[in-house]
Parts: sequence; structure tokens; C-alpha cells
Amino acid sequence: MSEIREIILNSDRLATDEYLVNMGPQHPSTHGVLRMLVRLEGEKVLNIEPHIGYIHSGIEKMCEAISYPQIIHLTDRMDYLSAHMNNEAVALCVEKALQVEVPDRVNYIRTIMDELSRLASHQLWWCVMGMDLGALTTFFYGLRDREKILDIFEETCGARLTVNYNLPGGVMFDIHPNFQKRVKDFVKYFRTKLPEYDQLLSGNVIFRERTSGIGYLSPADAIEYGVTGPSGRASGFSCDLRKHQPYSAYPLVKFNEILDHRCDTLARYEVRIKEMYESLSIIDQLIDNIPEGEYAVKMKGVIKLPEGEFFQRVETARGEFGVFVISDGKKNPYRVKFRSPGFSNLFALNKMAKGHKIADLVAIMSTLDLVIPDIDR
Amino acid sequence: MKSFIEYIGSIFKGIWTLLIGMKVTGKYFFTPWKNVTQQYPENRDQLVMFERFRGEVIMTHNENNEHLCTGCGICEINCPNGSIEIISKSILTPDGKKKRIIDQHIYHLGMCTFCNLCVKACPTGAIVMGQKFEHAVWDRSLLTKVLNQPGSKIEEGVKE
Amino acid sequence: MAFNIYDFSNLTHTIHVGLQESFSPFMATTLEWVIVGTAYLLFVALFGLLLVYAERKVCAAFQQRLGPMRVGYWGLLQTIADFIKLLMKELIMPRKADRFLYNLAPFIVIIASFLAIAVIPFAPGLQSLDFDIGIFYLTAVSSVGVIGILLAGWSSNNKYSLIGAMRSGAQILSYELSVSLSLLTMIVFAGSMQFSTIVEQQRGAWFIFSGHVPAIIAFIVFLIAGTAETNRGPFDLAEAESELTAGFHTEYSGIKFAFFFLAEYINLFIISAVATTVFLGGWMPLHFGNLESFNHAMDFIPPIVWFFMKVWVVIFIIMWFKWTFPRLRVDQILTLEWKYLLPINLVNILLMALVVLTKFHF
Amino acid sequence: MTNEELIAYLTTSFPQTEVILGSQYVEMTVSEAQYHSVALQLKESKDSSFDYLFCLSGVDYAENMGVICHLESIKHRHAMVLKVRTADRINPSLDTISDIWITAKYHEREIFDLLGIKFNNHTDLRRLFLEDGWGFPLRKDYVDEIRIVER
Repeated sequence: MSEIREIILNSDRLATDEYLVNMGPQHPSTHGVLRMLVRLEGEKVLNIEPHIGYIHSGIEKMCEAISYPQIIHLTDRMDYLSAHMNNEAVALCVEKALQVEVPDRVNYIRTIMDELSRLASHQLWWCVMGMDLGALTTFFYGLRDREKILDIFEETCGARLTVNYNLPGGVMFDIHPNFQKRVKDFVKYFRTKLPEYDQLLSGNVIFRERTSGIGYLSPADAIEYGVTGPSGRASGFSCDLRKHQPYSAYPLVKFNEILDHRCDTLARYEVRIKEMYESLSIIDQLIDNIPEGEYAVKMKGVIKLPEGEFFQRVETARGEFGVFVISDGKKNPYRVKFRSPGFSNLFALNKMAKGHKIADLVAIMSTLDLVIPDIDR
Repeated sequence: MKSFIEYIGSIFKGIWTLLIGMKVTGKYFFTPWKNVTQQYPENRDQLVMFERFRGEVIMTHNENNEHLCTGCGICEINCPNGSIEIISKSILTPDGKKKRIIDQHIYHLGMCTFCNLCVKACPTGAIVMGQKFEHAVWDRSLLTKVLNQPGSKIEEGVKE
Repeated sequence: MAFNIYDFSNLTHTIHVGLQESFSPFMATTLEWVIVGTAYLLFVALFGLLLVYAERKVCAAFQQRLGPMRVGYWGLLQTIADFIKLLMKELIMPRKADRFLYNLAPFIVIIASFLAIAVIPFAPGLQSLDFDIGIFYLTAVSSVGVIGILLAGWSSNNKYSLIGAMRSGAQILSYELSVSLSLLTMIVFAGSMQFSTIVEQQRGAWFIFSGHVPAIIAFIVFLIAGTAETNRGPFDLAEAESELTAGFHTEYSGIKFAFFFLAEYINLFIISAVATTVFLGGWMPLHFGNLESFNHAMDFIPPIVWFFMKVWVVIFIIMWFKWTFPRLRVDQILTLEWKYLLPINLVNILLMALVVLTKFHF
Repeated sequence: MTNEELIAYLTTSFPQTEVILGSQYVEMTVSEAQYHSVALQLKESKDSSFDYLFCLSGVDYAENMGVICHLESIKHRHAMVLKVRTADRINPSLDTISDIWITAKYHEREIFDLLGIKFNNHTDLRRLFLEDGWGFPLRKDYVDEIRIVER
């Protein structure tokens, strides 16, 4: 047998060759304009080299020319699925620099909105994950439920996706009178729909076979590559900033940091599904107790940060989002750096997908939950 | 023998999970009245946007064709994208003083990101967010709008 | 002309005799060929369009949507509009494609489907080919299509296409085995490979009832393997939209793409029609033992209606698979065949032989 | 370790560096030559064990270029900032730390792309976002008359 193999491998006529395939920039599974140079041997993935920058928009450069409230609205456009968390990061950073204490009401509103956007993001991730694996129906069920959250956003913030709801020192509007009722209705509704997600996908034997044992990322590698968020926590890397460096109303609520030590695609999937349950319980704890008070602190017309360096980390739906502001005392920052979760997560892909099949590469990419503007910035 | 039983068991368990999945989709198939599709152009009349929805910047005018804009330019400063341009002019008030008033409040809808900062900053509440969302036009130049209506003037008693 | 909705043999016989009397034998045979060919072409085109429309509506209903609603009443003319659009599209060919094979591939695929459809008995007298090796012929010609797919993948000089075609080849070759073996199980039961005989034997009870356990197992296996053979549902690896963009027909456009598309749906019809004929009694009405009045009422429904009702049920089930399950991976698809379906099938044949020997059937 | 303990630890371990308490984190400024060895020691040492590099940013300080590393220890849950400045502004270069934290490999590529800081011994130093031949947009003297509109 081995002799035949030898002959086949050495023969000129039957020489095998590696395949170099460009996945993207236009490819159904890259969810945006990401190009991956994939080296294949038949179906097996030998190496992946991500090429990014197709929608690099120079947000960091733009930020150097505009004022702080205006920076907030640009962060919407980075990780558009966690737009509210990104907004909040900048707002918190400015508040920290100016040592402004925001009212409790603001903290509560921000935390509820955070969790709602986390839910919306995870719902979109879930339906897209199903679609990547070929179960097209999940896409519509996920979006159906997400619409309800977007309606809540629209009623209170005025926009569905790029909400721009935060301002330094508070939020832009008070919550809408219907807000609490709508959120409670949604939580009740979504608690009935979440088990359906499990029935449709999580329990499915094909799905479990497709995902378990695929895309192993060891805890040490997760830290080394800086893979945060649900992807990192599925590798046992305890990186939930809501727990470790609580901000807004997170110190007041009880919730579990979901950790999984299986480190594979299924673990990353289940961490996100469990996080949805946690988010629901956080909203439950907060929604009835929103304290009365002001929805924003009165700030100066032109906000100037004191000279210095300020860093704020928040936990978005994809992982750790950091805002690093270097101020020289003017109304524009001297330098702004956004530490985006997708950037670090993307480059762990090669480590995870090497040696698996093309179909697994798609599944692994799905569970990393990449948003390309977040990577390109 | 044990592995054989596991083999048979795995078949039945697998089929069972598949059937559970089919139950979910089947349930929706046989309850078509729960469909969530909205027939968009047909349901235009029922479509009411939320009052805070940010569709475009508009300037409110009362029945006498008067607005609240003083032409101070704060919205122009606050706009991150430069989508607002204020063109003001000087007039002589009846009591003989020179006064700057708004000539044209130009709004580039195509550049606007609907961040609401201009509305938030406006000291007199002259501009608000409108709920219209069907902005598609054939020519890009149509997206540049003049918000104050022709012949309109500032309402009496608005503080500068 | 003696037209009878319950039996088409009079009609076909009258046409045959009429043609023979008016023309020379050669002319008459040629004309018959033309008539039959046109009838099949028309049927396939119309049924294909209907199937595409049905698929879109069914999948919409599974997904809580409405599906096409704009063209015609409830979007009935949507697929016709799509077809016209496809006809008007420019035919694009990659510069380095193998011209001859690239153009040949869609025809091979669609011809294979046409060949297979010839043996399907729609109703009494409505079957153009009825030989004694009908099932054998069907399994033989239905696997010709894979050659077309392999050619398409190879000749379009596209990496995605080639991967898709190779997947499709591996998949269809494996699942051909399961389709044949599950049909073989029923041949053991029926004792014949002729479609008309098989249908006739189910006059009392359909095979899926009279053959009980082994027949049901064979039916399930046939459904799974059949879905895999049509490259549909959870087995659509050859197209695998999220992995290979469009798989083997990535580089095809216009009418050539339409051929692949149509062939896929005809294959769906063929698999359903074979399942109907072999397991669900073909055009035979539903009869229950001694419920005389019920049986009589069932007899009023014409056989052709029975046939298409059953076909639609099977098609619906296959569509249900497609719109519920995630796609399998290429190694899992082979595992499923060689480690699960094949052993089950072999044991099942043995079981069926025992059932037939002991006459433990209805 | 608390910030005070960390300051004490860092001043004793790295006597030739400058350690201050910034607005939030302990900030340590090292010279160009020490940069790599200090970073390595910060990661390897049991007491500090800064194993997680959560942000790496390049800054143009008008007279020279700087790189700022934000480090965290997963074991001890303390964080610090490591700063370094290059000597040259036009052709700045630094030792890479991508052999210490893998994630730095891509952050360094980004810094190289946007600020033009060269990292010695980096295995794969190419532009990340922009085309070859593009300027370094995050430098303060970058001009682009077409795309940058001054207000």
C-alpha cells in the first residue's frame, strides 16, 4: 500500500499540488469585506492568512479632529452590532477623565441598553451561524426576535442600529414611557423563544457533530492572542470585564461569568447561548428598579479633557473594547486608539482552523463572530 | 455488544434530535397566520414611525411661516460631518440697529449621519428630527436642502 | 376518442392506432416520438417552474415569511418571470475554461434527468417506457448526471467549482449504493423490477403498509439517500453556498445555469416519484382492508391525482429536511453512508428476505 | 498586586526605569534599548507575570514616536502601562515584542502601517490596512489634500 502511495506521490503525472484559494472579499461566509488567503490540500486547510483593510475608514485619524461627543457617534460605525457599548466606552472614558459622577439612573439605563444590544448581537450571531452551517431557517428566526429589540432601541434612542444614545455625562434622552413595559414584554417573549433556538440548532445531531472538537484554542493561546469575549471565555480565559472591572450598574447585579473549558466551536456556541440567558436575568434585575433622577449631568458646551492618558475598557458582545485617549488639554484628543475585540480575535483564526476542513473554517469563523468594520476601523 | 447497543442508540437519538428540529419548523409552517412579513409599500398608511425616530433634520415653521432659528451656527459647529451650513445676512431692524439673521440653513442630507447632536445643541429648539425615512432621489443634488422656507422670518420674542 | 380520466391506455392506444393508419410506419413512429418528447418537455418545464415556486413558498412558510407576492396573484408568475430573466442573461464563460466540456455539462445533467423520467408511471397507460428492468434502468441513468456535474466543475477552471464537483462525485457515488439497496429491498418484496407490475401489486395495500418494518426502514433510508443524490437539503455540499459560493455551477449563467437548476428540481421530482411508486403505491388509491364505502370513495379520485398527491407529500418532506437541518461536512456525509446507511440496508434486505420467506406480510 | 505594591516592585526590579502612577495605571517608561528585555522580564517573572497584552498603540509625539503597551496579568489581575519612545522620528525603529505576546505581531503591523515605526526582528512586517506607497496617516505631519477636509 505504501509503495503505491509512494509511486503516486512521486509520479509526475499524478503530482498533487496545494490549492491557493481567495475566500473573499466577496464571499458569503466572511460577513463583510474580509479576504482570506487559504492554502488547501484538497479539503484540508493548511494555512489561512487574513487580509484586512478593505473598509478601513481611518476612524482614529478622524477622531483627532473632532470633539468628544462627536467621537461617540463615530464609534457606532465600528462594531455596529455593539454600538451602544462602544458609545458607552467613550462616554465613560470622558467621564473618568473629568471625574464626573453620573446619576444612578444613567447607570441603570446604560446597563439595560448594554444587555439589550448584547442580546441583539448574539441573536444575529446565532442566526448567521446557522446560516453558515447551512440551516437557513435560523436566519429568519433570529432576525424576527432581534427586530423586537431594535424596536425598543428605535423608540427610546431614535435609531435602530447606530443608536448614538450616550453623551459624556449621561444619555441623550430619558427613556421612553413605554420602555419598561416593552422590555418586560420582550424578556417574557424571548424566554419562550430561546428554547426554540436550542431545539432547532443546539440539540441537532448534525450541528453537534459539525462543531464539537473543531477549532481548538487552548487557554494559553487565547491569552497570548488576546482572544476575548465569548470566544475567549469558551477557552477558559476568564475575561469578562463586567465581572473583573465593573462599570455602570454591573456592580449591582448578580450574574455568572460563563466559562467553558472545552475550547472548541461548540463551547463558543454554548457560551453565547448561555450568555443570552444571563443577559435576560440582568435585565430582569434592573428593569423594575430604575431609580428616578436626571438622565444626564449638565456638561459644559465644549468638553475639554485635562492633559493625560485615559483608558476605558468595556465588554462588548465580541469581547474587550478599549478606548485609549491621549489628551493635550484641547477640545479634540491628541490621539485616540480603539482596542477592538475583533482585531485580536481574527488573527487567532489561523491557529484554530489549521488542519480542519473548509466547512470547519466557516464554522470557526462564525463562532468568532467577526464584524469587519470593527477590525478595520 | 455494548458498542453495538451504543451504535443503535446513537441512531435513534440522532433521529430524535432531528425530529425535534423538524417540529419547530413544522409548527411555524402550519401556523401561517403568525407570519411576520410586512408588505412594505402597501402598508405605508399603517406605518407610523416612533416619535423619536431620526429620519432627517427639519425646521419647524408655524402657521405664519415663522421659525425659531436665529442663525447662531451652533448646530454647524456641533455637526461632525459638516452637513449643516449656515448662511446669514445682515438686516436693519426697524429701530435702526444692524442685526444678523439667517438667510439660508443648508442641510446636506447625503452627508448626515443622524447623530442628533445638532438638535441637542440648538439653543432655541428651531431644528428637530423628522420622521420621514423615504429619502431616495434620482439626483444627488436633491439631497441638499434649505431648511428655512422661502420668505420665512424669525418668530417674535426669540432670544438671541 | 375514448377519454377516460381513470385509465389513459385507451387514449394512448387511439392515438397510436390513428397515427399508424394515417401515416407510413416510419412516419408514425417518428411522430409518436415527437409527441411524447414534446409532452415530456412541456411537463418538465412546467412542473419545474411549479416546483421552484412551491419551494420558495414552502421555505417562506417555514421561515414565517410570505415568499414571492408581487408578480401575479400571490407571486404565481414569479418563476416564469425568473425564467425569462435567465433566458435573457448573457452567457459568460471563463477565458480559460474548457469550451467543449463547459458547454456539454449542463446538457448531460438535464438529459440524465429526462432519461430517468421516462420510466415513471404517472397513471394507468401514462408511461412511455415499461420494461421488465425498469428500476435497474432508473438507478443506472440517474447516476449519469454526476458526470455532468464533474465536467462542469472541472471545465469551468474555478477552484470552488472543482471542490464542489469532487464533493458531489464522492457523495453521489456513495449514496447511489443506498438508493439501489433500498430499492433492492423492495424488489425482493415485489419480486419484479417492472414498474407497472410493482404498482399493480399494491392494489390491495401499499408496500409501505404490507411490507411493514423492513419497508418502513427502506423508505426512510431511501428518503435520506435520495435527498443526498439530488444534492439537496442537508446534503447540498456540492453547492454549499456559505463555503463554496455556488459550488460546481459558480461559473454558469443564463440558460446553462437554468439547466442545472431545472435538473435539480426534476431530480427531486424523480426521487419523489420513485418513492411514491415503490413505497406508496404509485397511482393506486388508498384502501383499507374491509372499509368498503371508504375504499369506494377513494376510487373516485382519479389515479393521476393520487400519484401527484403522494409525490407532493414526499417533495414536501424533502423540502422540510432542507429548510430545517444544517449541512453535513464532507467526511460526515461519507460516514453516514458507509457506517450507518449501508449496514442498515444490508441487514434490512436480510430482514425483508425473512419476511418474504415466512410470508409475514399483509 | 495593588498599584502601590506594583510601583514598589517595579522600581526595585527595574532600577534604571522611570515608574510613576498615572491617572489609572502604573506607568513605566523605558529606553529603546531596554524595551525588549524589560517586556520579556515582565511577562516571564512569576511576581509580575503580565501575560495578556490588551492594547498596543503607537503615538506620534511630534519630536519622536512612542509605543504604549497596556499589560494585564490574568493570574494576579493587575495592569500596567509600558511606554517607550524612539530616538528618531523620520525612520523610527524598535525591537519587536511579537515574540513575547503573539497578538503584538498584528498590532505592530498596524502601527507600522499607520505610523511607520519599524519593528526589528518582526517576522512579517507588512502594511495591514493600506496600500504600499501610502503615507503614514497617523503622523501629525501627514497631508492628504483630497481626503482630509479642514473645517
